[in-house]
Amino acid sequence: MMLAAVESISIGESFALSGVSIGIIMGVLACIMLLIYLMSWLFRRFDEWNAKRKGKIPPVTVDATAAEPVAKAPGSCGDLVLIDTTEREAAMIMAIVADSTETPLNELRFISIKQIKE
Amino acid sequence: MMLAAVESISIGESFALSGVSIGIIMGVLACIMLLIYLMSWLFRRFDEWNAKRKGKIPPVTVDATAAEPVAKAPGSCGDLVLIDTTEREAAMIMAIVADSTETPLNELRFISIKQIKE
Amino acid sequence: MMLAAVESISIGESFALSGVSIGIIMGVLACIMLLIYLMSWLFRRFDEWNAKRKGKIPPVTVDATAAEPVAKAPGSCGDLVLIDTTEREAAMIMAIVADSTETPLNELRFISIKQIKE
Amino acid sequence: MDIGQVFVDLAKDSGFAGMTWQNAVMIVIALFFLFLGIAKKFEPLLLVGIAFGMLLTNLPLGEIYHPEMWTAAEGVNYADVLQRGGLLDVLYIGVKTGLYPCLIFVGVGAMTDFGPMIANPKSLLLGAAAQLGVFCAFILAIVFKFDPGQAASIGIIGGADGPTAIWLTKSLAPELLSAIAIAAYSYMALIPIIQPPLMRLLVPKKERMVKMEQLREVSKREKIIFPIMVTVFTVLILPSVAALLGCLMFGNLLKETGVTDRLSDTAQNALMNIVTLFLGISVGATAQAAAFLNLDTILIIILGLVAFAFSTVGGLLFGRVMCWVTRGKINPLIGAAGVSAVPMAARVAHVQGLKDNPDNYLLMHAMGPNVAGVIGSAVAAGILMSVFG
Amino acid sequence: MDIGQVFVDLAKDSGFAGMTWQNAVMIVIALFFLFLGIAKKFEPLLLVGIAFGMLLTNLPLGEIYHPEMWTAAEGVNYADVLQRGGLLDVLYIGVKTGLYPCLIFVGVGAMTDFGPMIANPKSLLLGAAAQLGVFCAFILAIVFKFDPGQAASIGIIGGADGPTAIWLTKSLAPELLSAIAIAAYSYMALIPIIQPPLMRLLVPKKERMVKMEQLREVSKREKIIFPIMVTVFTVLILPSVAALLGCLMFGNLLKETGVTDRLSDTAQNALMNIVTLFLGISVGATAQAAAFLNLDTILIIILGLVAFAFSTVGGLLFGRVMCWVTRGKINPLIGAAGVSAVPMAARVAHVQGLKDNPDNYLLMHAMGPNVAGVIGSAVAAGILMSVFG
Amino acid sequence: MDIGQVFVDLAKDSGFAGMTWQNAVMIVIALFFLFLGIAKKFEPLLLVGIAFGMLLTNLPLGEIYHPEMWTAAEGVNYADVLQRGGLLDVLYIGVKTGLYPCLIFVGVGAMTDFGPMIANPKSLLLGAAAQLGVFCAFILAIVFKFDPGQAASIGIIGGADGPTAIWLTKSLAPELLSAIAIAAYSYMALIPIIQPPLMRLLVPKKERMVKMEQLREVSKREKIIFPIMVTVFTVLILPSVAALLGCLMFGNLLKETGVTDRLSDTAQNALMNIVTLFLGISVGATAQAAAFLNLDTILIIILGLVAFAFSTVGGLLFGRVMCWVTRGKINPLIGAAGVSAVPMAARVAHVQGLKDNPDNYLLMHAMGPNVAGVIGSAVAAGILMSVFG
Ligand code: NA
Ligand code: NA
Ligand code: NA
Repeated sequence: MMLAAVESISIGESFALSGVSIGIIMGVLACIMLLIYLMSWLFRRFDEWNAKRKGKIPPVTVDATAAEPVAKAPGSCGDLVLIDTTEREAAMIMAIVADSTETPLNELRFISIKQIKE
Repeated sequence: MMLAAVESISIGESFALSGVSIGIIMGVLACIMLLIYLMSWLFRRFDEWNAKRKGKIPPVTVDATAAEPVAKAPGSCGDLVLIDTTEREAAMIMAIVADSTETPLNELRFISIKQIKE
Repeated sequence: MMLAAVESISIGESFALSGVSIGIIMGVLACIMLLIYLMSWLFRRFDEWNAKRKGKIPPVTVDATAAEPVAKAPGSCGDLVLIDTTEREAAMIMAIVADSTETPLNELRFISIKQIKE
Repeated sequence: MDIGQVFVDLAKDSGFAGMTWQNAVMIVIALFFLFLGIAKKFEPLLLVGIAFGMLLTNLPLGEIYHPEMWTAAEGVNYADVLQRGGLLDVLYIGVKTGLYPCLIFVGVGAMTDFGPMIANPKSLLLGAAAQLGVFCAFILAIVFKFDPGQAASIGIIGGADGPTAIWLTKSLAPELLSAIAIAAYSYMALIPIIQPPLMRLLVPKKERMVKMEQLREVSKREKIIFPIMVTVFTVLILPSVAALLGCLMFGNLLKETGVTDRLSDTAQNALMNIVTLFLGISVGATAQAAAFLNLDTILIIILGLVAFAFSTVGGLLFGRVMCWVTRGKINPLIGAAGVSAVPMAARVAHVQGLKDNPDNYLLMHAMGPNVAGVIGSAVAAGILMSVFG
Repeated sequence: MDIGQVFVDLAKDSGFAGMTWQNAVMIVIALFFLFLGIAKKFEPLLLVGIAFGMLLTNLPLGEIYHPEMWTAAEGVNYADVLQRGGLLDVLYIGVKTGLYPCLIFVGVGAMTDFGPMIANPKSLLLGAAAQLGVFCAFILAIVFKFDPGQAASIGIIGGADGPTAIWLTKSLAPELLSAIAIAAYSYMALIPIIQPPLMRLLVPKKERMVKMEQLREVSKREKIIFPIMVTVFTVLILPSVAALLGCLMFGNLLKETGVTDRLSDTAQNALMNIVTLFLGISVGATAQAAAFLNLDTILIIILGLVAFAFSTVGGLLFGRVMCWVTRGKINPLIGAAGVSAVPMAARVAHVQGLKDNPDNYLLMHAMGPNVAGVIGSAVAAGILMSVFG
Repeated sequence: MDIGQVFVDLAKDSGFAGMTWQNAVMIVIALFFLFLGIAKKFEPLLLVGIAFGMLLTNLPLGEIYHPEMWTAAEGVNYADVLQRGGLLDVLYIGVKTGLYPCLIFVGVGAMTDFGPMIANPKSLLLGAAAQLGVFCAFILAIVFKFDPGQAASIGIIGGADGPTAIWLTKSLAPELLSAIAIAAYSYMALIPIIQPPLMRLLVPKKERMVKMEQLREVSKREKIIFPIMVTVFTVLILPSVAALLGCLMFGNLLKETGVTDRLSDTAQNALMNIVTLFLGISVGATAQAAAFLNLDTILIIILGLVAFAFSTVGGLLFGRVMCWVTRGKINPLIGAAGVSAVPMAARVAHVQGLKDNPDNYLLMHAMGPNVAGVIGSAVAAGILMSVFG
């Protein structure tokens, strides 16, 4: 608590403090921006270097990336892959799942619907 | 704490207190009863007045009422509306949902099962 | 806290204490072992006595046992009983349920899938 | 360090050394309640927890609950509870501060449909009449020389409402908490045995056969306004019910708004289960031999039965009055459901009605007094709290 | 015992006796917020709880919340809170210790996808610019003679982030907590009304029609490293944000690892709902007439609107600057999403964009500034906390 | 107010100013554990939380955890913790009072099937023998001049049971809590690397190929009575295990009754996840440089490995004894599962058995000693607690 004892500050001071604060916020977020650019750049270089070293297509590098689903932003509607299933069955399945989870259909994301072969 | 200091009360007093208390309980709940009657009456009048003013069937008035499902008392078994679905499919769907939610079938309530058109 | 005041113990004492402790642990767990044997034996005798008394196959004795499912160790794969359902439908149902509960199929246990008769 | 001494100390510190016959008896009693909860399905969600807490607390020297921390005349020293308390002392904080019963009431509210009561507001009178047993047991407890706070707590068993009983007792007679909680939950499970004979005794067959007319539909707006209205009105009249009734109605409001389903769902499930777990085991912890093994407990068991019986009687007789006043439009059996014990008591009334008249479906009609009984008991508890609390 | 006296006492203790016109007004206000929450769907998960807490706390003599326990100059006496506190005092412990807002931020983190922001890091600048309103409102509040801590708390309404606002206010200006929380949540609900006119006023149609290029895909490893990196860097610069930003990023990490789904799921659901329930009702409890019914509250409502408006303005104008710098690669509308209020503000930007250019899908582009705004507000709160806290 | 001064103050208060090389090293260590948890999947549910807590606590001046509050000679001042404590201090209350490990054990109990152990009670002896490492490490720790409480806490790492280790350590050696918790969880994740070489070294191939006969079915009533029986008997002998073992068995009882599924489900899911979240991050918070960056930690890491190895050895050798006594009816490999680390160790024994004899399915047989090991470790912790606690 820097200003604990300060009972009040003048309007001028409040302007100054606001300016400083906005500057700090802009600065901090700009630094995060740069860090992200740096991170992405490093990963790209690392992948390229990796690809060159192995002389083939860049493989996934970190273990955790293995099961990486295609990164989708929230709200985007995942593509539905139908594997050996008619659209009618898929629709029915979606209706069922929506019903059973009490979720409106448009809030559900299906990655794929696949018929299990006997 | 009205009677904090009271170490004990006589039997007569306990009778009196009980009588008073039952009276209060009966009074409070009777008042709630009257409030409910009043509320229902007001709503009925409001709907009638509304209907008259608009010269048509009373529409739903409060926003919240929009999606109002038919009010059902607990335990009542919702009617199942089948839309473009055979009973056999519906039964199967119910079995699936019951299974997937680990709920005995008789504890599930289905409002409607509808086939999504392709 | 027996040894609260003890700032340190000698290595010899630590050996002795360890020996005593392992002995106690072995003793306690051995006693639990015996208790389990005793419990199982008692139940067996009780069932036999019960069967003899009634002159028929030992019925379930405790109320709680009534709904006793076959005791399965964890990880064992429950047998799937199909009642009036084709395997194809069952497979589809399992796929749906797995999808709707976001559980890999091999982590699901189905007890039975039954077609509800119209 | 003398290893021989460690052995001696471990032996001295073992529970066998600290064992008294009272502990042994309490353990047997705990096992009996486990049996009731598990094999006989007596309100198992709470009784299993209570019985297990009872078991743990009566195994000597476990030090997981310290009754002396909670009964000091100068109040509870919470810093001490957190520093030296055992596991069940820490969990008991939620009982002593009233948190658990109130949170359970949020969940109960979220599970309760007041629709049948709003459709037939006269139900409320039956819910009030079925508090008779509370005061019969209270008077009898005074006769048996219980002090007033204890008598009130014993009486509230007749409310047939576990959280309400715990909420009142933890303030007025904490030393009786386990006995009263056990009596309340056990008798709630025994409703199907206690009520039918009284029904047949007090209500003539002709009245038991009365068919009631279909309830009207209740609109969503009525259901939303109801909990708000009841809270405002009742707390204004009787401020001491604010916590309990406020929570019940808050839960109900979350259920009915239609826009807070997430919260209503959690209140009914995750939150309620967590609190039930904590409540059961910590209430059971209070059942140490010194507090439980005495004549009082037996009296409480007896008076609890009296309370349940007279609440049923109150509901039935007032049902008959209403039957007479309405010229046979109300089946007195639904009055018995006014004891609350939702939805068991309503089902008992329904089943009895069905026996007397095979096409008489009283369930929905009995749900009205049933949920009214919850409000009635909360009001009764509020009065007793404000008089003796 | 004198029964007549009991009657008199009950009457004296009834809420009607303790009723003042201020209570009555507060009850009406609480009902109004219930209406906003339920019928108008203004952030109902919190507003319904806040309004119900407000209702309970203003029904006289309920004694479920004691403001004097929380405002003593020598600090809070928690032993006393536990001993004599009402239900809402006990629940309020989680507000006062900062537990609830932080736990909610764990859940928010677990629900947030920083992907669109990582794909377009320039979003962060928009998220920073949209803190303008925080400081405009702060300066205005100083002009209106609020003391600095109060002014800072009023300003943070412009962060459009409920938990952040509560976290800052419970420390700097607890006496204004309910007014600020209500303003923050209400205006968040009003974003679709507040923002579009400003968008049309400040951004020429040509710029509103700008189509942005498809975002690149963000790899899982970037999403995993992001929360760790941001935590380390930001807390090093500004230690006071550790709790709030740490929790947000912890939740996000749990979501992204792919091996802690259980925890992420609970953080988003059971835990978040429980905390939301407790937070709402206990924040509402602070809204007693003495603290709420005064000119300050009206000023807060006005200044809150100013804060929201100027945050939007800041985001839009900086968006125009970026549009100009990037030669039309950035649609300024997404700047308005920098106020946070996830995902409402992003949707508002999307809808406005769609109106101006029917095949312009800004949603994903607006999500970047939108989630950046959460970080921006947390940083703003951290600065204000370290200056005035 | 001097704005220049504010700048200077913010800079002085920034974490960079407070940074020491120790903090930097700790941050790197935290990142390393995050890597282990996320990329290497080392018990991520706890290790990710611990590592993140470690990160937050070592970013200077964040003030979210105050070690000095927890180590005062005169005990913890909880009023002070609530008033001045940071977020992780507040969450740490649940560690210090033993609440979290006990609640996790309720969940563990609800997830554990003691069936295989009841079917083959000899498993219990293997579960006892596999505590050997606890005492080997204890003796070694005494040799390395740790004080007795610390040595006991280091030893318990060999129990391969996180909650048990945390429960003992928070009482006997809180200053080592983070190192011990990390060692325990990390080595649990390393079981598939630690155990197989010892198996091949100590058990001749012939014995590794032994096929065991099918386990009998265990009835529901046995499964219900088992947790009650074990609680009564064990707590009577060793009262200090009441909390830990009581909770384990309570959870198991909830699972087995068949009438408390709601509670069992919540104990395994919502409750367990919430507590795991809180436990991880608050245990991690104790890992501040002063407490962690010293020779002791390295010794703990080494002794922990010794403990795991010797527990495995104890189980395997006793397995060979039993193999010999039963004339080849018991495969010694299942002895290694006696270390607990459920169900990882059982799976490791199964896989090794399968390698030596492709149609040898040891999984169910290994589950017996595996779950017995949990009881064994709890008993070991109880003894150490009653001797040094
Ligand atoms: Na009742
Ligand atoms: Na913001
Ligand atoms: Na073990």
